[in-house]
Amino acid sequence: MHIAEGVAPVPVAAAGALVAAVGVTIGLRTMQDRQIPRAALMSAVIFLASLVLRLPFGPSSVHPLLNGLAGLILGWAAIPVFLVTLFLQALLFQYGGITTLGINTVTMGLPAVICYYLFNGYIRKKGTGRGGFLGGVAAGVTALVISFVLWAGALLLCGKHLAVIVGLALGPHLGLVLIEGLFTGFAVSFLSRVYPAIFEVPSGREGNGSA
Amino acid sequence: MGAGRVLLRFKNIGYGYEKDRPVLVEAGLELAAGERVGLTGPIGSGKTTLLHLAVGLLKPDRGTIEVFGRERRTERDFWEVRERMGLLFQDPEDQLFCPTVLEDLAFGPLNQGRSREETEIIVGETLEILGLQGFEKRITHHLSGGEKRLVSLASILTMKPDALLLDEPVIGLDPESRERIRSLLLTLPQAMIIVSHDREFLLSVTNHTLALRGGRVSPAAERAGGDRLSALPAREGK
Amino acid sequence: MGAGRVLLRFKNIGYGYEKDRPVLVEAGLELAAGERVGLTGPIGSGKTTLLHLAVGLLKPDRGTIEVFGRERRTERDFWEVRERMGLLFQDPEDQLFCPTVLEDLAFGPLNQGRSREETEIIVGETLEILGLQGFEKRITHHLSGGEKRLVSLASILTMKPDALLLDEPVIGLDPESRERIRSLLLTLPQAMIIVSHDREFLLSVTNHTLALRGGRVSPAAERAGGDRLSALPAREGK
Amino acid sequence: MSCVTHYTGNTCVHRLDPRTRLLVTLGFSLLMALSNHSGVLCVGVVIGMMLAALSRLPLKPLLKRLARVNLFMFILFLLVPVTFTGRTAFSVLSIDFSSEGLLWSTLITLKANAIVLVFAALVGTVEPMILGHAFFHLRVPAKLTHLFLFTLRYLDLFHHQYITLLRAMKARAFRPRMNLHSYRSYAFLLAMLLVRSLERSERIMAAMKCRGFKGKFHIITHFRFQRRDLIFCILSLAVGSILLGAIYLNIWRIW
Repeated sequence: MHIAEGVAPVPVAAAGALVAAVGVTIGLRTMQDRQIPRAALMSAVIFLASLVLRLPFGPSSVHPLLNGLAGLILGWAAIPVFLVTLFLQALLFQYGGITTLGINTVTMGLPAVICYYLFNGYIRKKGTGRGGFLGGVAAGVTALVISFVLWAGALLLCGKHLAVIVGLALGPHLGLVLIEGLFTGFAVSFLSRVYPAIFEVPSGREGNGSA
Repeated sequence: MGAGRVLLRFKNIGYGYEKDRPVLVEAGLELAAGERVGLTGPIGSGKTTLLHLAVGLLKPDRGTIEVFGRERRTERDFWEVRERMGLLFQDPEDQLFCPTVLEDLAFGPLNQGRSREETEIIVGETLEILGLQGFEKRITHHLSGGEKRLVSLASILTMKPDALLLDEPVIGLDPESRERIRSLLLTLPQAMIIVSHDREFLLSVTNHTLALRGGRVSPAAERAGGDRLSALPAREGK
Repeated sequence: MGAGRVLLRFKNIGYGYEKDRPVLVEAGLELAAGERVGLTGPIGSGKTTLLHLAVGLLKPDRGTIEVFGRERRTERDFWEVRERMGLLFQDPEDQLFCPTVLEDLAFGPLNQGRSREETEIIVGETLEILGLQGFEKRITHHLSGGEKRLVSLASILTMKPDALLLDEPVIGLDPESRERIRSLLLTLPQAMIIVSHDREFLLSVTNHTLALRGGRVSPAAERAGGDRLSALPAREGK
Repeated sequence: MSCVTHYTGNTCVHRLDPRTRLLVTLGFSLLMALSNHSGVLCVGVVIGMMLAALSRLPLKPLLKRLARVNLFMFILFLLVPVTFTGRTAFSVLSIDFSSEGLLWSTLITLKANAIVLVFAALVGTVEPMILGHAFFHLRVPAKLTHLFLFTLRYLDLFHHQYITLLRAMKARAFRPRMNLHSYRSYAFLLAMLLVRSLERSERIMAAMKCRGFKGKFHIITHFRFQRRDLIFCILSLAVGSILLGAIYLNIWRIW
């Protein structure tokens, strides 16, 4: 779910870049130097998943977006992480592009942060039981839905006639919501049983990082 | 036990990860039912490669692979092979990926299409055989090194395989865990190929040892060397 | 070489990752200048833990740690220790985190407060000693396994440490790289503790070997056991 | 096997300073994004093709890259002219294709291809790690640069772990299907990688501490701005101004 190179007119691209810049700044503020390796290794895994993880879906396959999961683990740092991830995708595979980097970062990163505020606390409290799975499903679904809305909104700003594309994308994304939710649910259920500390999001203010 | 029908036969296998650097050149090997074959060789000589070829995780550049009486070429050919031949990875960390022991042990049987009830019975039985009763709910990631090795072995045994391929099953283990695995292997009925660079261990659990060197398999070269140990093979099949 | 002043002294060290399961119980150890101590023991016996305690990455539950003539307790106490005692991690991937070899080798000296010019000279010299001339611009993660190990050793040597703690320096290496590291270690003047479960290797590079078992360090237990190898110690210091 | 690749080579483009290449690419993309001028966009595509030829981009990967962009453009061509209200250019099966819609789709396609070509030729030819260094010298925030560099550093390692774990799953008769069991297994696989990556990040932090890290990164790299970079900059500025001029004066419009 990204906006391709060249599609966004300058005002839309600029607005996207501006919002992304604010998000990235906050994300970097909450991250101390000593927490960079942690965030980066997470971003490596998340990027890799978007690249090679292929979930069977009908005759074809889909890859999970994982921004709900990323938000739960990274908090605000998810925004700079998605900036890096999306830049790499543009650089290596031409998913998205540099003129739409800002918009795409917002589309992916903002839902992640929202999921962090909505579900991180719940998962830390109730993660070990069924709560982990349910919280994960909720995060996966919420993130995907918000991402879709942001994406559709941005696309409509790029041109009203692009509504067709949004309409066409709606169907498959209903299926995707289900898969993303299940996948995130299973992943969160694993993590809260095996390594609950992963959901303790370090923030610049309280972080002592004495790893 | 006696040499039964041939379960696995490699003929003139050639394989290289890179074009100009073949790891295996004309490698040949046979495993018959009831047999326990040890395989040694220096690091990088292709021991692990050979095991991965046997279950189709790698495809040979040359030569033929026959498993369970049929030649196997395509990915689809190997689906059946993988359901009947258990491969133990060298590093349990590469093999165990589920949160709990129960889930990891159930992974294979569920892939084979068994029902949940049946799977849980098999898991319980297997844990008992391995002396791991009550491990179902343990978090795999938190087990000790020796326990991980046992659980990864258990995760293969729950598939009730006809043959086992074991890659360095005792490397890095303390003497106690090592002895536990050794005596367990001696009680298992399956034919097996055991890769190890530990000659003493191999001699105590296998019928005969092969060596992989220069990309070829040659019989018993190692056995001639270790004179002190050559008295042991009589213990086989105990 | 002869036993010099004591660089590192562990007294009655107790440590556990979890409350009820101590890894180390009353562990004691000494390293004197010029000495090369080998340390063996099965997986999970606490070898790596001991090395990490020595540089303050872990803090002991009980006991005292004396390094370079002073008792060390706080994080700040260990800052000086870390600048003078080089720890080689078991997995070079953990140690080589910079994009290029030059940056990785310069990381330590720059943190020590050396100037860029001085650092570059040291890096050049170190690469030459290790036979890695011209490696400066190589991308770290594209190096081969053996090269990674050599570079991670180099990244410690550029800090010009007084003592070295080496965690499995030859594990997983091919015979050639292994021999290269072995002969390099023999030329280094630093006192060192080498952790390895490879007895032959330890015997060829260390003065004496200690074993870690049941959370305690006991001298030379291993050496007595392996009769075939007991003739070897004469080779040490070759 | 590496999943982090770039277009290697030793052409005059490869020898340019990465910083200049990055800045010129940014400027060029902005110019293309700004213009809805058919002539300028065509010139842009030609410049892109020239740079791609100059840096000898390997054809197959380049076509794959272009195909990914143009697949979307193809969909635009199919859909947008139908929904765009305006003069009818032609009809197929009594479906009207508006000429405004066709024009709009054409402009977007030209734009996208021009930017992608220049991006691939100028930035795609930089070793990604070196690109990180260039960011550093271009005052991209240090934390962001380090985030980028650390990510790159560990991608291949995790890719390798992923392949190994997936192999072990296959060896236990795992076959991906569209069912809960498959999704759960893949989710566990990913979560396992995340746990490993977190533990590794702690070991890396320990290794950094051991080498005297006290919370501040030092950087030791050099780029040399040479005469060829100066020439390239002047050339780019000249071409840029001419194109801007053409947009401003509204000349050279093709349609």
